[in-house]
Order: sequence, then structure tokens, then C-alpha cells
Amino acid sequence: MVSFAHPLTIAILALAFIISYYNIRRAKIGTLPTLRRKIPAVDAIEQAVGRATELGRPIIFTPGLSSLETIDAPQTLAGLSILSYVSKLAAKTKTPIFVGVSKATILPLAQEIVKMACLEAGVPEAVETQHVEYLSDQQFAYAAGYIGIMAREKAASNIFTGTLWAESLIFAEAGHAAGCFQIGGTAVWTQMAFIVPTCDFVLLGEELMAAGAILSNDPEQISTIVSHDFLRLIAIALVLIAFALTLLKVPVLSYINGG
Amino acid sequence: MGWAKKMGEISSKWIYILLAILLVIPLLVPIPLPLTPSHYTMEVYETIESLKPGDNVLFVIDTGTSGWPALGPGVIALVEHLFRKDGVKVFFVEFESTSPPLVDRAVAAAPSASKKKYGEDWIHLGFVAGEETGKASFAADIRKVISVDYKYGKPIDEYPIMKNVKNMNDFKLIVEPTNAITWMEQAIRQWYTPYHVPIISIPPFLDVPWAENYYRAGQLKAYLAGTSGLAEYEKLLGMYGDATRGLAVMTTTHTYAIILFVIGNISYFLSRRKKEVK
Amino acid sequence: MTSEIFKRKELVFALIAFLGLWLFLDYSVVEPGVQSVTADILKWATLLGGFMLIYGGLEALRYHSKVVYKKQRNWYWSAYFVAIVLVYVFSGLIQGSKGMIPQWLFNNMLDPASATMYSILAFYIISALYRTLRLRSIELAILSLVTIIVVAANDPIITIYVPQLTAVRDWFISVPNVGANRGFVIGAAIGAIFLGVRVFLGRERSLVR
Amino acid sequence: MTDVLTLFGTYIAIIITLAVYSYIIKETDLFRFAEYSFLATSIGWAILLGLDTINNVGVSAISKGRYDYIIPIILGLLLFTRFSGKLWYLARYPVAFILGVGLGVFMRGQIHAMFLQQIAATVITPVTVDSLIILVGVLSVLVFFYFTREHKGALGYVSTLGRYFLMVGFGATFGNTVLYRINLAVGRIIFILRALGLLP
Repeated sequence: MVSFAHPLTIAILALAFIISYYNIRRAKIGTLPTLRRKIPAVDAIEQAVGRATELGRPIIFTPGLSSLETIDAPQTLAGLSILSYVSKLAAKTKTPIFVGVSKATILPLAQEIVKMACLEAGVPEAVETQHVEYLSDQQFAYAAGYIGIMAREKAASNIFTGTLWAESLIFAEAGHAAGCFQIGGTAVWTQMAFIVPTCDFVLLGEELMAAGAILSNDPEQISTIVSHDFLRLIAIALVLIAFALTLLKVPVLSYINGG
Repeated sequence: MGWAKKMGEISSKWIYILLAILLVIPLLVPIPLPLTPSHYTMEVYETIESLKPGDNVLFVIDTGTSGWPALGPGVIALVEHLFRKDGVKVFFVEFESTSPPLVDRAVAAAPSASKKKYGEDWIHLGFVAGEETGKASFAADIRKVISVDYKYGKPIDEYPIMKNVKNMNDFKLIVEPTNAITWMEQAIRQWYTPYHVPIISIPPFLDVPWAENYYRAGQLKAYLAGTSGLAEYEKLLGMYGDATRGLAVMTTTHTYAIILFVIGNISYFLSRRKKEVK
Repeated sequence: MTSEIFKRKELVFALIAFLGLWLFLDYSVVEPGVQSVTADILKWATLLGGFMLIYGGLEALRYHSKVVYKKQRNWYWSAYFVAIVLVYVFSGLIQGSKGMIPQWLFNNMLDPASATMYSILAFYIISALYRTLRLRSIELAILSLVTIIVVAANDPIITIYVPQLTAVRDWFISVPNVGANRGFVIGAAIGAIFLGVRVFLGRERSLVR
Repeated sequence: MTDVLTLFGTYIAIIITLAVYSYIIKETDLFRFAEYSFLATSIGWAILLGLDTINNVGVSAISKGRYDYIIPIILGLLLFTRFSGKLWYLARYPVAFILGVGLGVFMRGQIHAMFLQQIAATVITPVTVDSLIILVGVLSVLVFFYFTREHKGALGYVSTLGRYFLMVGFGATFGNTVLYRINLAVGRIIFILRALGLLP
């Protein structure tokens, strides 16, 4: 006996496939809408770099503690896109950057990104002022190393992005106490609670991925955010329709609940 | 400059030292505190009370050693309560890698454990690798991922408790204390949603706001919230455990936190006003 | 020549997509044949999870051995690391994972270190609370006041004198917080769905080295 | 002999606990000792658990005549080709297996439990003030994370409201984190006091 279960779950999956495919196609032929929502933290990056240049002190940056081979890949990817942008801005004025890396697999990537950014900015020799350091793959040793650089180099701006866990509190608080201009971005809920009070500008949840997409100018990354927006609209519509139907006493909730 | 600004810049050293003192003193000089169980605690209690003889309970300790100092007292209380129920069978299994040795610790600390027989009333199935995949796999067919028990390493079918237990449909209740909300989300995705087995949990207290969402959505049957929740549970069972012992520390440290918050903000507003006057 | 075929990432992503979609088939079609194949697939993946634990350990061992070999910064700590891992694994191979030496190492090193590690944040969070929770803007005021209400309601002595605080805390957690949290959870689910779909479509190459 | 080991072990445990706390003052070699002990023992323990899993699930089944378990074991061994210079690409297959199954299991649960059921849970009857606040919270937070339109006018107000809702959630998390971290510390202090004989 063959019977079917969970039709809605399959329908959403199929829908996601169609949306994703459609937006990837649009990215290829260049008809993708631009991300118009303003993200204040993106504009603040320029301010952070400018402040460091003015004071003649370095910027300190982390792309997060995760790597690219886990489910947290989008956050790390966004962190690296932001690194590329920061590096380009800093190269123009030869403002030093210190990048603290925590995964051995991210180290060569980050080095390559910094090098490319300096080339693209037209200041290849600026790569001398941009230091990518492997600190530790252990959370707290990493945090200690990060604070160490912050104190030693008297960092003017602290930009931390990507997947952050318990250690973020340590360096966010240290940066705040040292008077750094701070921009924090993560999609980890428990850490967002700490970056909001400790940072001047924040990238909350998907703002991080959107910021990465905007700054990288990569149509593929933008298409992902556009796809998210499609399904987000569907979610909003589903909530409203379910609410209306429930008020009209149509038993739609048990159907949605059953998947 | 002035005392207002200084009030907002107490050095970390003094904050830490005072906190350390406030952490230790109440443990040495106990302060008795009254407790009235909240409805969250009562719901957990009544869920376990309503179990009938012959019901199978899956007890998943995913606190790891890192969550044990805070959540351990609650785990012990839940184990004790389940062991007090006649005829209720308890199956321990773990998906977090540092958790398996914690089962012995919890059982040893539960006074009623002496009345229960290993292999008939309870069994320790051990660790299953693969995290969420492991959870899905365990639910589909227990024997495909577990062949021997953890305690003695004997084939599980030699134990009478394992008769008629095949997959997730054979369990009445899941108890899952965790050190991260992700473990609980995995259980909801792989166990509650497809098999409709109710879950009760002790989330790490920082994830209580998340647990509340799943509780309100009906995906989580009930949960113990915070130190007071654990202490209330100990009180319901008539135990004096570490949660009750630690409750007094919450008073000193939390009052300290509130005072610091007030000092910081008074300083902020006073020094800001001065700036404006200038 | 065959090795060239196996080197192609297309084949790898086809395998990922096939397995991933099979599990959806299992979820939607109730047919004992499908379910029994799925149980086997899951069993294999679980067993591979065991291999993954070993692989992760060996990778860390390899990294730290390299540090020792090249005498890089702090190499003596890497040497200590390698020594402890080797003692742990070999004593475990001889005595079993519940033998005396592995249990000793678990109880007296792993347990106290991991149990204490996150508790040091108690000091940082009190200091952060004092330094950063200032009523600087509407947003921060909301965050700070909710924080302080929760902190006060978690304080047993305060709740003796102001018992209503518990109800206020519970309202904040179970009403506006649930709204925010649920919106965030749905958003995160959307992100996860598209991540999966993009992997199945072979667009997320970085996930496989 | 065992007694000496137990006593010695307790001392080591106390030293490690205190060494971790020394981080608050400064990160020194004492803390490194604790951290590397943690790292090394957790990895040693994970390797042993992995071996136990292979032994209990795989090898014992094969010895009972279930030869199909050979396939995952071969797949598992392929993981270690990553250490070789030539055949490293073969390790992609076990990784793909884990990833494919993991994603399938994760996604079907995610769509059903975290998307559909969460949407259904947002609609609460009978309608009260609280249930409406939850509904407005969910919708405004969803709007807050909407990127293809500029948040101006009505959309801007809803988006700001969503941000305020998020702040309530973060506040609740912050407050409860204070409780959790302090409670973890209390657990360890109880351990030390007990080891020193100051607590029963």
C-alpha cells in the first residue's frame, strides 16, 4: 500500500527549487532587482576605515570562528565579502589592517582576498600593511589573541563578522572599553544580544548575508537574498491567509501543522 | 570630569573581585528562601506524574560536561522523579559526545535508583554518532544504530527491557536536557514533528526565550526554566540539591548586577548633562 | 582515466542531491520499501559519523604535529597536546574507553576544563552589563530595561517583595519575545531551505573541499 | 594505588578549574595548560567514541553475518585519503554522503517544524491582545528582514517596530545569560568547596 504524507512540505521544497532556479537565471541575464533596503552598518564601514586613517591607527577584523564546510557557510562567506571591501578601502589610504583567523582552512582564503583587494584598489604594495594572522582554533585562546592585537596595536576600529559564539562577548566588551569604533555582525541569536549594546553599528541576522552580497556585488549572492525575500513574502501571506481562514472557522491550521 | 564620570568607570578588577566574593559567601552561609513552584515547573512535574506503569521514557542527556554545572541538579531531579514512578521504564541515550559518563553520575545521585534494576527498569544505550542524522536514524530503527548497551557492552536484546521496543513510536515521552538550543531543535525536527512524541526539556537558561517559542508552538510539552525552576523541582521532590543551594547566590549576584546597572546609568546621565551645559 | 571522472565535483554534488531528495521521498511516500532503504541509508550515515569523529581528531593531531615538527610559536603546547591525545587513545585501545586511564583523564581533565570554560563569562557579562547597558537610544533602552526586568525577576529576594515581577518577566518572554523569536526562526528556516536547495543545485561549491 | 590516583586526580581537577579562572586576570601559560588539556582530552575522547561506534555498530554486525555494513566502513576509510597526496579527492564521497543525508534530514524537518508549524503557531485563537502582539511581532520581524524594497513610509514604520520586537528578545536573552553564566560558575565553586571539604 502506497500512501502519501506531508504534501505541504514537498510543495515548499518544490517552490524553493523554482524560486532559486528562477533567480539564478535572472542573475545570469542581469534582470535581478537591486537590494534597496538601507543597511546603516554598510555605510558605517567607510566611517570605520576613515576613523582609523584619521587617527593613524589600524583596523582589526575577524571573519568569524566557523569555516566554509559547515552549515554556517553563508555567514563566513559574508564575513569574507566584507573583508574584501574593508581591505580595498584601507588599501587606498594604506591604513593597516589586522585580520585574526581561527580556522586553518580560512587562512589562505583570507590572505588571497586581501591581496586581490589591494590589487583591485590599484595599490598592490598596500598588502604590506594588511596582516592576516592565524591566532588559534580554540575559542578562548582566539579571543585572548584578538584582544592582544587590539591592545598592542591600539586599534581604532573593530569589525567582527561571521559566526560568533561565546567568545564574542570577550572581545566586544574589550573593544568597547578601549573606545574602538565597533561594527558587529552575526546571525547567532544569543550573540546578537551582546553586539547590540557593545557596537556602534550592527548587522543582525540576515542583514549580515545581505551586506556581504551588496558589498561583493556578486549577482549569485544577491540572487540568494532575493530568493529569501520571495519565500518571506509567501510566509507573510501564509500567516495572513491562515489567520483570515481561521477567523472564518475553516480548519486550515491542522492541515498546515501536519505539513 | 568628576565623581559622576568616575562612577561609570569603575575598573574591571574591582568588579571582578566583588563578584567573586558574592559568588562564594552565600554558599558557605546559606540563606533560606521561600519557593512556590511556577506553572512551568508544575507542568513538567505533572507530565511525569501522569505516566502509567509500562510506559517507556527516552531520557536524552545532551548537556555535555560543559552544561552540567548548571543543569546537572535538574537532570538528577528528573531522573529521581522517573525512578520513583512504579513500572516506568527509562532508556538513556546520548548524542552529545561528552555526555555518556554523565548518566552514571545522575543515576548515582538519585536516591531511588537503588530500587530499580538495570536491564529491566532502566538501560543505558550509550552514544549515537552523527548528531541530527543520528537522531533520525535512532528514531527509524534503534537496532540499526545500537547493538550493545553502554554499561556492560552486552547485546541489547539480552535485556528484558528491550522487548517490544523497536523505534520512536514505542516511547511515551522524551526528556532532553541540553546545553544548546540546537539539540532541542533537532529533537523537535526529528522526533516531535514526525512521531508526535512529547518532549520535556531543561534548556540552558540563556536559551529560555527560544524554548518559550517552541513551548508556545506546542512543539515542546514543558520545560524547566532557570535556577528557580530547578530548585522548585527539588522542593517538589523533597530533595535539597545543588540548585536550592545555589539559589542564594542568584540573589547576591543579581542584586549586584542591578546596582551596577543603576550606577552606570546615573553616571551616564549626569556626565551627559554636564556636557550639554558646557 | 577513471580517476578523472571521480575527481569531478559534479558527481559529488549529484550524490548529495540524490541522497537529500531521497530523504524527502521517504518523508512523503509511505511505502515500507522506501522506509527500509532509508533506515539503511541513515544507519550508514551514522556509522560515517563515527569515522568523522576519528577523522576530526586525526586532523587536529596532524596540525599540531606539524607545529611541533617546525618548532613554530608555542610548539611545546602542541607537543603536550599530541602527548595527551596519544596517551588517551592508546590507553583506550588497551583498556577500552571505560578503562581506568581514559576515565581518569575524562573525570579530572576534560570534565573540569570544559565545565569551567564557559563559566568565566560570568565575569565578563557582569562587566559588560555595567559598561554597555546605557539608555542611549530607544532601542538600547528597550533592550536594557527588558534585561534588567529579567535580571530582577531572576533574583529570588526581589521577587519576595515584588512578586508581580515574575509575571512581568514571563509576559515579556512569552509574548513580544515569542513574536520576535518566531519571526527570526522562520527567517532562519528560509535561509536554511535555500542553502540546501543551492547545494542540491550544485551552486554552493565551497561546502565540499 | 587507586586511592592515590583518585586523590591526585582531584588535585589536578582543582588546578585546572582555577587555571581556567586565571584567564580573567590574564591569559598565561597556566590557562594554556587548562585549555590544551581540554582540547587534547576532548579529541582523545572523541576518537575513542568513534572507534566504539565503528566497533559496536559496524564490526559486530559484520561478525554476525550482516555483510552490508562493509559498505559504510569502506566509505568511512575513504575519508582518510585526504591525508594522501594523490587520492585525496576520494574523501569527497564520504563527505558527500554525510552532507547529503544530513541536509535531507535537516531540511525536511526544517520546512515542516520550523517553517510550517511555526507559521501555524502564529495564528492563535481566540484572538486576544497577547495573540495579536505575537502576530504583529512575527510579521514585523519578517518585514524587517525584507531587502528588495527600501524601508520608507509605512514599510519603514513596520520595519522599525520589528527592530523593537527584536530588542525585547535580545533583552530577554541577555538577562537569562547573566543567570546561566553565574549558575555555571556556582556549579564549579560548589565542586571546589566540596573537594576542599567545606560543603557536604
